[in-house]
Amino acid sequence: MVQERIEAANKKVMEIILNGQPTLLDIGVAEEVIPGMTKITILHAGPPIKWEKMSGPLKGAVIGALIYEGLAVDEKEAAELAASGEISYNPCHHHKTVGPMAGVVSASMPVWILQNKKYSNYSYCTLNEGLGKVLRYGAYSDEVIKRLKWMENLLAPLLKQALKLHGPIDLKTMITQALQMGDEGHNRNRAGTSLLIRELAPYIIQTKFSEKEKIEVLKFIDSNDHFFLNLTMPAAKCTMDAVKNIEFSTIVTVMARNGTEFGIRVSGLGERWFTGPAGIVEGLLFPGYSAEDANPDIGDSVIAETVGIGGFAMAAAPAIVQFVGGTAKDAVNFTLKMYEITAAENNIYKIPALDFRGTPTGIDIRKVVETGILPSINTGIAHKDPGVGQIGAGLVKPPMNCFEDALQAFVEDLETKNLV
Amino acid sequence: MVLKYLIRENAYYDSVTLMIITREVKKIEGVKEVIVGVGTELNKELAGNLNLLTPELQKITPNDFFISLDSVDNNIAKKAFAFVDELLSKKKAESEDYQPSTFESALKYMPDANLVLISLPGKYAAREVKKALLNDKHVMLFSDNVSLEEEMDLKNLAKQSGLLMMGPDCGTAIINHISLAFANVVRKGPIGIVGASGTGMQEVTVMIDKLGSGISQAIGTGGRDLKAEVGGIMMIESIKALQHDPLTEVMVLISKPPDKEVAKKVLSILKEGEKPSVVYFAGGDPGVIKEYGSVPGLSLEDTARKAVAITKGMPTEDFTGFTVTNIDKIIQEEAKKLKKDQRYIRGLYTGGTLCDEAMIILSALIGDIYSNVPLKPEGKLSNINRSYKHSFIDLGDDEFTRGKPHPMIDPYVRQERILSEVKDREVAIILMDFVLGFGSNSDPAGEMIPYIQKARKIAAKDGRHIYIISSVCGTEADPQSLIGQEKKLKEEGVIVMPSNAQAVRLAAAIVLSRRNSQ
Amino acid sequence: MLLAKSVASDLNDTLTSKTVEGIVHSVFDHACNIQLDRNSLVTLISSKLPNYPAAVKLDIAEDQKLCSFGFKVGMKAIVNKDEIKIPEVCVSIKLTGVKVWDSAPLFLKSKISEEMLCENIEKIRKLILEYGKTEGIASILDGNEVDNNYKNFIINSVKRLAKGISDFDYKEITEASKRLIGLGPGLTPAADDFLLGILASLYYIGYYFGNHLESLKKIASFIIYDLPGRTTFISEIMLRNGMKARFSEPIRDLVLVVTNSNSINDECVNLLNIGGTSGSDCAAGIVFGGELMAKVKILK
Amino acid sequence: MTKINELFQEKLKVINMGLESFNENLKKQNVKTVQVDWKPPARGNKKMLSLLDKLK
Repeated sequence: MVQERIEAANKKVMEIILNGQPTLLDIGVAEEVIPGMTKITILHAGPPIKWEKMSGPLKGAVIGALIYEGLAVDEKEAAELAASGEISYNPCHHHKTVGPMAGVVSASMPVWILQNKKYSNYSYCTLNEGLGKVLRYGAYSDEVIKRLKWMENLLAPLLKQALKLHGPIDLKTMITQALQMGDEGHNRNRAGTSLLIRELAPYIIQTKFSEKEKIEVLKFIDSNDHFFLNLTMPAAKCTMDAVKNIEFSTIVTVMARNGTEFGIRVSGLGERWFTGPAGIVEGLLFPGYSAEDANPDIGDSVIAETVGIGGFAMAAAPAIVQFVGGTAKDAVNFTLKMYEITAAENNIYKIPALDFRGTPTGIDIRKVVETGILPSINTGIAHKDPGVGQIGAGLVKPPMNCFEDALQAFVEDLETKNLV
Repeated sequence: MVLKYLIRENAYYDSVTLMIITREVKKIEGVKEVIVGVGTELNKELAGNLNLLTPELQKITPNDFFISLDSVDNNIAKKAFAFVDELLSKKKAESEDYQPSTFESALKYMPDANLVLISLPGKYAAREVKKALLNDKHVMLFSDNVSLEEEMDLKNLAKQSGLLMMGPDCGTAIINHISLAFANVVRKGPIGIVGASGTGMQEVTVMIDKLGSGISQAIGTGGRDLKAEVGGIMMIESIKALQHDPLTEVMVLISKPPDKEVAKKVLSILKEGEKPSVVYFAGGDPGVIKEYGSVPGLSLEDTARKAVAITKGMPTEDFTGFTVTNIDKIIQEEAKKLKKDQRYIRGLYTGGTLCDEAMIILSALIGDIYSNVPLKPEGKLSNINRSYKHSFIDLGDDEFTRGKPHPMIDPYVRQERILSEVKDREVAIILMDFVLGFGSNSDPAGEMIPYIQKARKIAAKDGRHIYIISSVCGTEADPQSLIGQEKKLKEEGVIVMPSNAQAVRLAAAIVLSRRNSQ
Repeated sequence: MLLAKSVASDLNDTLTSKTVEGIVHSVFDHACNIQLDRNSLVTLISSKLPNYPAAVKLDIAEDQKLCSFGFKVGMKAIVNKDEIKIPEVCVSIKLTGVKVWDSAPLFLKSKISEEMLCENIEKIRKLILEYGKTEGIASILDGNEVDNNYKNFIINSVKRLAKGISDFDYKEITEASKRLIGLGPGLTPAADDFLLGILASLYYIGYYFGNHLESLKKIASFIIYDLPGRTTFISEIMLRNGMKARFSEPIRDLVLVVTNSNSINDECVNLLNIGGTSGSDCAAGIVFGGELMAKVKILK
Repeated sequence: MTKINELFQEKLKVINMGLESFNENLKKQNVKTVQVDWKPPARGNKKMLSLLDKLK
């Protein structure tokens, strides 16, 4: 009996996920558009965490955000404020938001505004800052703050105008195309970024900004292959939020890490987090860094895998198989393995190397626990000290206990309902 | 200037590879000149002209490959050779096929699979067998440690669905001429076999092949099928299938002595089918077999001979002798070489049914036999690691294999055992089986030979001569090749008999001849 | 368990009703040589390769490589006219009823003019220098002096060989070819491929000019007179077959069109694509031998 | 005709669960196979297995 209920619920969930229509609408200011956002709110990646427990990159990003907001003048003051209890820390996921790496969002930051057209729910994400010393890796030096200000004052207003001229952008189609051009949507975003520039360039030209400013903006986007990641993520978020509380479903709706803990949420269990220690990413480190420099797994970007791309679409991105230490065939096998723990094959996201088979979509906690196969996540590696930045990229797996605990909670929930 | 060379004997590379090597090595900074090729006279002469010849290179033949290079220093040469090595040994990464994680997932990759071969740990096996049967797949269950209850459930389920469920503990089957798990490569032919024992089926199929005939199918049932509880479910279903199989003309059944009622049931079904049949119930009563119109087999070899005789329309005569000529002379001469104390035979077997067969034949000829798997309870060895009088050890029995590979795969246990047996002054003969075929060790004879030599030395130190008598259960088409294995043994002075039964009889004859002469 | 697509007709002599043992001599992606004794060989080739003497073409997928069957150097092979078995890897190749590829020479009455023939040879020369691989000895055709160790080493011997053939001087021929056999890298050294090309021209273009097969055969046997021990086993067999006017499909196709057609492009490119430098070296031999025969015409 | 007799008419196609050497041997005989990369369900965790069973 209970099995049929679960299957029916999961079927419904998968329908909603596959029917999702993530669409880019606009750019706004966090405080004005993100629900529940205040001047003293700091959103961060992953499950809830206290200041004391935060890892280096997340602490650095918080300090940077406080300086950026003018709530503190320097690191020392910011750190004191951060620890004072006056700041309200909240997971992005509690605010329809997602953020890469540290994922820090503060009141005056510009954010992308997306909507799942099919189910009318919204999602938000900051604009990608580029590579090197950036806030999302915990850097807070003057140049970081300066760039954030530039983004607030030029990048965001200009793109907002261009978007207005262009009208809403169907991101699902764009992600689909990117997957067929060698992106997997998490560690490789070069195709997606290119597609976005191609779409927006004619409208950027038409904005009322100066030639020099337009060039600056286009160059900025062009210099950063991951620019599109900050659109893939909220696209996944608004797709998954549409199923965030469907009774009896065993499908994972959120996976996220805060640099200390990895957490998941399951559709049938609503907004509860199931957490375990964040893992160490295995992969290629940039020259000059060793495994000891690496921070545990961090960021909301794993929402990509939750919706069936990223590591799950590894077979689409042979260009980055060296991150998983192997051949194109290894990449294919990575993706094939994920079909073992997912509920459906994507109807839109397809992989050329697998004869356009849909990506494995919808992680079922029952299958994860039964097979012992954990989701494979593609991700960047942050330096453990604030402000150093990205030191590599590779592959990580969530801790098994998240899924086991969730399964136990799921059964207990059914027990209280006298269903098992 | 440093002159360095590299020689690979009997190595051949295609010219594409060599072209790339020449081109790439020349590109290395500091390499002055290089020559790559096979060691023909002219290539060596050319090397000489280029000042790239060394005395060592002078000696190579056209079957050898060489590279010689002149570089500014040792490091450059080292670097160049490391690079050549890499180019030559570059294996195209054998891309591994995807392996699905569960039976359900495997089904997606092969929905039209018709057989599932399961060798998982016993406690998990039943669950997977059930899934396979429910999905309409035939099953061969190699695993043991499956409970009798589970076996009954699974076999009943299989019977209801009309499916084969071979096992648990089914080590051998040949279905549609494909060897499954441990089985030999034997000819196609008119004889269909149903067997409850692995090496028993191997010996019979091999003997049939040696006699120039072949088999249609060889279906394993697992050792417990003919127990009262299971009631011969799979044997009966398999007999029925072979009775309907147009390619099967003669049927052969192999099993330990079954439960009496089950035996009657099985034999009566065999009778109904009207195909001629030979039945070997190891050590069982031949009377009941005859009663139901089947021909009883006296040994595995005899069973095979009778089955082949039937296919040729010849009379089925009991065979209890030798096919080797001059056997009496051998027996007498060999017996003379034994010392006064040397009285006993020690059987070191990897095949359980072969060990059983040996004890059955031998106990009728020379009396009590001790074993870890005795025919009668009083023959049980108190310590399985220490032989006593005539002892026969089934080294594949649970007590020896717990946590270790089967001796048909890893000969370690037998290697050790032969050394301890030979220290016993009363030992005259050591009997061994060598089982070939898929699944078995790739060179069972070769693995034993160093230990046979050691054993011989130990005995020789004591002034004793030890007889080692063996039979090789295999065919020329087996991966290990029968002739090669037999040759290796013969070269070591091991007496190789054409069947286990004959090997056992020879051992008995030598011991008896010695007894009589004293 | 495996089927053959075709079997070279010359294997009739090698594979008889008597079962003999051989060993795997060498294994490549698309070919596996089985040595039977000092003088005979069976080559298993994938369906991708053209037919050639002593070869059994297997009926396997085009891209399936022979190493995928697990063949390893030194494995035992058991062969007779019905079957080739490599028991260690459980491969058995059935030969009964398989199509025979006739490796015997195919001399056709030609209709093309001498002029056309010379033009054809000239075309091949150009194709080799343009598309061929000249790391072997094919560059001998370009007339330049230095630049290639092999070329410098053989240039005099080649000239001597030419003179020997035109003078029908068997001593000169054997001496010169002795200075060529076995030179160069690879399983079939470059100069051997070159000699094979010369043999092909000798027979086919020699036949065009009306030479007696007997005298052509005589020259051929002089060319390989001092063969044993001078080169690799595989190459030795190849040259022996060449002496009997048995050539692989692409070589035979090319010399046939040279003497019978005005379009030689496809056949020439096919040959150039064989092996690393083998095809180019052999084609160079065809050009060299062709020019020589066109000059000498009738051997005295 | 029973399913067993039908099997005798077909080409063997095998799903192999367990010893990979069996799979290799089948491949050597040109049998189409799928090897299952089998692990004990729920990594052998009895508590998890009982939870999973409750959902069935």
